[in-house]
Amino acid sequence: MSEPLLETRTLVKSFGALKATDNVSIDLRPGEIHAVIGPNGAGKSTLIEQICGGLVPDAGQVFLEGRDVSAWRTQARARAGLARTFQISALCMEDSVLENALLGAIGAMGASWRFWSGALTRPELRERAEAALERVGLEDEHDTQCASLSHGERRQLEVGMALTLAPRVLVMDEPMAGIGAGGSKKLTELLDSLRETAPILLVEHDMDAVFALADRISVLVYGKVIATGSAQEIRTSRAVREAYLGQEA
Amino acid sequence: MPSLLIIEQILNGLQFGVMLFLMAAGLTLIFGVMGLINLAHGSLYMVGAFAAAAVAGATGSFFLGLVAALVAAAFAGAIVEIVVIRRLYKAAHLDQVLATFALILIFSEGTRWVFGSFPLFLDIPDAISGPVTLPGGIEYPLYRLVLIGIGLAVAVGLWALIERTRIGIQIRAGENDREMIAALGIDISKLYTLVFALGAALAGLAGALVGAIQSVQVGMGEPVLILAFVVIVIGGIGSIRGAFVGALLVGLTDTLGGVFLPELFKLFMEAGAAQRSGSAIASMGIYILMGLVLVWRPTGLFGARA
Amino acid sequence: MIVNERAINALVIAGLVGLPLWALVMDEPFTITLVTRAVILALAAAGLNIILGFGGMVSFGHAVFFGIGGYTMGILAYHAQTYTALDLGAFTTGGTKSMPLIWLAAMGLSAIVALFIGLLSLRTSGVYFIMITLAFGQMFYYFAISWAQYGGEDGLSIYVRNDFPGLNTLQPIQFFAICFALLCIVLFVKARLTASPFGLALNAARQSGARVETAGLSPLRLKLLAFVISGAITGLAGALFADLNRFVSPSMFSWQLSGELIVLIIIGGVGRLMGPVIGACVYVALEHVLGGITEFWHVYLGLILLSIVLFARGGLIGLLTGKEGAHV
Amino acid sequence: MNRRVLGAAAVAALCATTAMADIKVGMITTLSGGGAGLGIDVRDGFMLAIAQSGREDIEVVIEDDQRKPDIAVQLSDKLIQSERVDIMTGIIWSNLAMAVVPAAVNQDVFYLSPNAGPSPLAGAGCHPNYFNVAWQNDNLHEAAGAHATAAGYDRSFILAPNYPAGTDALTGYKRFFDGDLAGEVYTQLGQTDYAAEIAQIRASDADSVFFFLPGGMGISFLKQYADSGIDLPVVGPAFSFDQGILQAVEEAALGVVNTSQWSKDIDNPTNAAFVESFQAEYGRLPSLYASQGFDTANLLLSALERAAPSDADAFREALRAADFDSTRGEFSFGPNHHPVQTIYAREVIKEGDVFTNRIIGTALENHSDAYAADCKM
Repeated sequence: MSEPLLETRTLVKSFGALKATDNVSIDLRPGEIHAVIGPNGAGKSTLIEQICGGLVPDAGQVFLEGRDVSAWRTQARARAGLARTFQISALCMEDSVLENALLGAIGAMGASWRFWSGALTRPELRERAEAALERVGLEDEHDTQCASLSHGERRQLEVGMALTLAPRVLVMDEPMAGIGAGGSKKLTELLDSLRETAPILLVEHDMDAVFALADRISVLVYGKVIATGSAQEIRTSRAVREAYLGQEA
Repeated sequence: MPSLLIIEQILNGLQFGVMLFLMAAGLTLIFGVMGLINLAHGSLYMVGAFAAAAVAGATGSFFLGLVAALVAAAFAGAIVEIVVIRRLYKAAHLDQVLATFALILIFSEGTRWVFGSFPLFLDIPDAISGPVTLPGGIEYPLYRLVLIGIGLAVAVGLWALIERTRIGIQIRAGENDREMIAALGIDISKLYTLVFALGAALAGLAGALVGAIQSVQVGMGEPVLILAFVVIVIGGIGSIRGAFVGALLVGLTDTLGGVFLPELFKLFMEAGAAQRSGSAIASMGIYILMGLVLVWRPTGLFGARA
Repeated sequence: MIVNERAINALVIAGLVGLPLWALVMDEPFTITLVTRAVILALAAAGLNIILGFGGMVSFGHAVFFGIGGYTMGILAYHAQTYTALDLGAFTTGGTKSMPLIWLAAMGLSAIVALFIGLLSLRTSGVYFIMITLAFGQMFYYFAISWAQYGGEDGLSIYVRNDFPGLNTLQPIQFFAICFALLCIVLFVKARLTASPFGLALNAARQSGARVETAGLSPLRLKLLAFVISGAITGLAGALFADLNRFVSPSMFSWQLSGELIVLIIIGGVGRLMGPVIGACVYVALEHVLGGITEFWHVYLGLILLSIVLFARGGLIGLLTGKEGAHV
Repeated sequence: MNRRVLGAAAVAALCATTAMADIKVGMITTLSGGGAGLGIDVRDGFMLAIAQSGREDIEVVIEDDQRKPDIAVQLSDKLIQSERVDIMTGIIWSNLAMAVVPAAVNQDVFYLSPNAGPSPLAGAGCHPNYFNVAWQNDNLHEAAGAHATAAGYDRSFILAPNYPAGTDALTGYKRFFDGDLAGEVYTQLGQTDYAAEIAQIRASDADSVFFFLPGGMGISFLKQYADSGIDLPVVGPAFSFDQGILQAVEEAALGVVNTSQWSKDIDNPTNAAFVESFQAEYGRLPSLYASQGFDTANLLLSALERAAPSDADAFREALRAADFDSTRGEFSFGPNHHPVQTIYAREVIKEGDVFTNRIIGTALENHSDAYAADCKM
C-alpha cells in the first residue's frame, strides 16, 4: 500500500464543552476519493478547517506528503499542494472567470510580487489558468463576470481554481450543495476524472454522488469517526445505521 | 502629590468618563443595532447644547433647557434617520462615513446660520452651583457630582431598558440577527428610528449638561465625537458595557495623564520642558491607549470575536 | 446618459492641460494655482485609492502621510535655507532644496511609517480599521502641534519654493507642469499595478480573503504592501502640497483632511483610475464657486455630498458610465 | 471665495466703481467655521472706516480663509496674482499670518496686521512692508504680568495651551511679573474641561491666576473656575473678555481684570464716535477686534492721503508716520513697525443687562515689545 498523501492523527478540537473533533485519524492515498459523511453538526467543516489551516487543533497533527504541517498557515499549506474548495463559493464575484483562475495560477507560481507586467498577458500564468478552466469545462466563459455564473458553474470554477494550484491533494467541502440534478451529474463526472490528478478528500451530503465516487468512506458522528470502509462496508455497517437512524434501528 | 488631590483628579476623570459614556452609548447602540457609523453624532450633541442654551436663555429655567435639549436632539435624530440615514443601512461603511460627514457640514454651518458665530450662554442653576465639601475635606463642585450621578443613572437606566423591557429584547434581537426581528413581526423601520432618536437624545443630553460648564459653540461636537469613537472602539463596537468601561478608561487616562505625566517628566527634565513634553504625550495618551488595546484585542475589550 | 469611461478620462486630462494653458494666455496665474492644487489633491487621493478602492481598506488617517511628506519637505528645506545642520542621530545633513531629493525622502519616510502603521492596523478590519487609522492620525496631529522646534501649531514657512533642475518652480505654470507630470506617472504606474498579478491578487483579497489564502497567498502581506505604496504616494503629494503653499502646518495631519481625501475619491468614483482626479477637480471647483456665493457654503457642499452618496453610487464616473464601482 | 465689497460705493454704481477703483485692498480673514466671530468683527470695523471716509476709489476684496493655513496661502496667491492688490490685511491667527505674510511682503505688497503679531515678524523676520496695527503677541500678556506685579501678587499660577502662542503668552507674563510661580501648566489645544487644572490651582499656594485660553477654551475655563469656589484673583489678556465672549460667560467673568490696548470707555472723540457708529451700523457693541479693524483702515486712509501705494517708499513713510486718530488715543510705530501704545487694565462689569469692561488703570505706558532689537531694517 502506498504512503498516504494526507493524514490526520488524533485531531482534537473543542469549543467550550462541545468536542467538535474527537480523536480523528483519517488518511488519503494516491488515486482515491475518500468521502467523509455524517449528519449535520458532526464536525465535518471543523475537520476541514483544521486540515486546511483555518483552525488550530487542540491536539493531534496534520501530515501532508509525510510532512507535519500542523503549525503551517493556510497559504503555506496551499503552496505545498493542498487545494480546497468552499462549501459556500468564495469567488471574487466582481471579477471575470479567467481572472479568478489566474489568482490560483499567481499563487501557485509565486507571481504576486510582480507589479509591472499585466496579469492577463503573462503567457505562463494564462496557459495555466486556461488549462484549468478547460479541464472543468469553462473554456467558453473566460470573460463572464463571476456574479452572473450559475450555481453549478461556480462550483466548476471552484474546482478549476483548485486545479490551477497543481494540487497534490484536493479537499472539497460539499461541492454538490445547492446544485440541481443535471449539474450534480456533470460535477460527479468531473470529480471522477480528477482522482488520478490528485486524490480527493470529499465532504458531501449527496449520497448518490458519494456512493458513485468514493473508494473509501468515513462516517463522522459527534466529532468521532465511527466507521471507515468501502461503500459496501458502510452500507451494511451496524454502527452507521444506528448513528443515522437512531438507537431503535 | 497629596492624596486628596489624586482623589479629586480621579473624580474629575470619572466625571469626564460618564459624560463620554452618554455620547458613546448612543453611538455604540446605533452601530450595534443598525450597523451604522454615525459621524454626525457630535452634531446632535451640539444641537442639544444649543437648544438648551436657547430655551434656558428665553425661560430662565435650566431644567426646561434640559428638556428642550432632549426633545430637540431626539427630534433632529428622528428626522435625520427618516430622511437620510435609513437609506444607508445597507450601504458600505464608506458611504456611511461620507454621508454623515456631509451631515456634519450641514448641521454646523446651519447652526451658525441660525445662531450666529458667537458662543451662547448657558449656566448652571444656582441650586447646584458652587463647591461642596466631601468627606476627607475635598472641596468639589456640586455640579460635577450631579453629572456623575446623572451619568451613572443613565447607565443603569440603559441597562434596565435593554435587559428588562420589550424594546430591549427587540434591540438585542436586532444586534444578533437582523432578519430575525423581521420574522418576529417587529416593525424594523420604527425600531430603527426609535433607537436612533434614543441615541440622539443621549447625545443631546450630554451636550446640554456639559454645555453648562463649557462653551456652547459651533463645532463643539467634533472633538467629543472623536473621543466617543475612541471609547467605543476600545470597549468593542456594539457593546454598551464596553462603552461604559471604555468611557471610564478614556476619561481617567486623559485626566490623570494630563496631570501626572508632566510631574513624571519633571523627575528628569527641567520644569518648563517637562510641562510641555508631558502634556504633549498626554494629549496623545488616549490614542496610544486605543492603539494598544486594538493590537492586543482587535475587536476591543468587549467586542464580538471575529 | 451613458458615456464611455475612456472618453471621460481623456476629457479630464485634456481639461487639466488646457485650463492652465488658457490661464497662462489670459494671464490668470491664480487659476493655474487652483488647478495645481486640484492635481496635488488628486495625487494624494490616488494614493489612498490604491488601498481604498482596490484593497478595500478605509483608512481614516491618510493625512498622516500627507503630513509626513509636508514636514519632510519643510524640515529639509528649512535646514537648507538657514544653513543649520539636521542631526539625524546616525548622520548629519544640511538639508536640501532639491525637489527630487525631497520627494525621495518624503516617499521613503512615508513608506516606513506606513509599514509600521500597516503592521499594527491590519490586524483589525472594518470599523476598527477605520478607527485605528484615525487614532494614528490624531497622534501625529498632536505631536506636530507641540513640536516646538518646527513651529508647533504655527507651522513652518519656507519662503521660497524648492528647486527642480532646469525649471523655475516659482512660475506657476512650471510648478504645475511638475505636479501634473508626477500625477500622470503615478496614474500610469497605478494602472500597470492594477493590471499586474499583484493588483489582481490585491483586488481578490478585498473580495475574499479566504480565497486568496487558499490560493497560497497571504492577504496580510498583499494589503501591507499596498498600504506602504499608498502611503508613499500620498507622502509625495504632501511634499508637493507643502511646496505649493511654501508652508507646512499640523493641519496637514488633521482628521478633516483624511476625511476630505476620502470625499474626493467617493465624488469621483471608488476604485476608478481617474476617480480621485475627477473628485479633486470637482471639489476644488465647488470650494471656489460655492465660496463665492455664500458664507455658508458648507451647507451646500454637504447637500451635494449627500446627494452623491444617495443617488450616485459609484460617484460621478459611475453616474456618467452607468456602472457602479468596486464595493468596499 | 470671491466676495467683493465695494467701499462706500452705491450698489447701483457697481460696475462704474469697479472700473474706477484705483486702490485695491485684499482682506483675508476668518468668516466661516470656528473663530468666524473675530474675522467678522475685524471686517465690519474695517469696512465701517472705509465707508465713513467716503472714498469711492478703494476696492476691498474680502476672502474667507476658514482658519486653514493652506487656504489662506492660496487666497494670498489669488489676491496678489489675479487681483493684483496693493495692500493686504485681515488675518486673525498667528499661524495663518506666518504662512501668508512673509511671502506677501516679499512680493512688494504692503501688509497691515489687524490682529496677529507673531514674534518672528517683530524680530529677525521684520519687513519694511509689514505693519502691525494691533499688538505684538506678547504685549497683553506682558501687561498682565506688569499688572500682577503692581497689584502686589507674589505667587501666580499660570496656564496656557501647549502651542507657540501659549508658550509666548507665559513667557510674556513672566517677563513682567516679579513674583514667583506657584505652578505653570500647559493644557491641550482645544481642551474643554479644566477640572484637573483647577484642582491643581486649588492645591497650590498661589495668590493669583493668569491664563491665556483663546476662544471657547477661555469660556469653559472661566465657567468652571467660577463654579469651583476658588476665589483667587484672575488676570488675563483681553481675548477671553471681549464683547462677543462675555455674553457667553456672564457672571463667571465679573470682576476679572484683563489687559487691553483698547476699551470702549477710552475717553477720546474718535473712540466715542466709533462706538456709537458701530452700534448704529451693526446693532451690537464693538469688540476689541472691531476696533483693531477700524484703526487699521484709518491708518491706511491716512497714508493714502499722503501717497499712493504705487510710490512704495513714500507710501511706507506715510504709514510709518501713523498720522491718524486712533480709537485708543496715542499711537505710533516702533522701529520694527509694531505699535508703541498704552495698555490698560480693565475690569469686567455689568452695565444694565450687558456685560462689558471698564478701565481701572494703566498696566504699561507707551509700551513697545521685546523683539524690536532683533529687527534689522
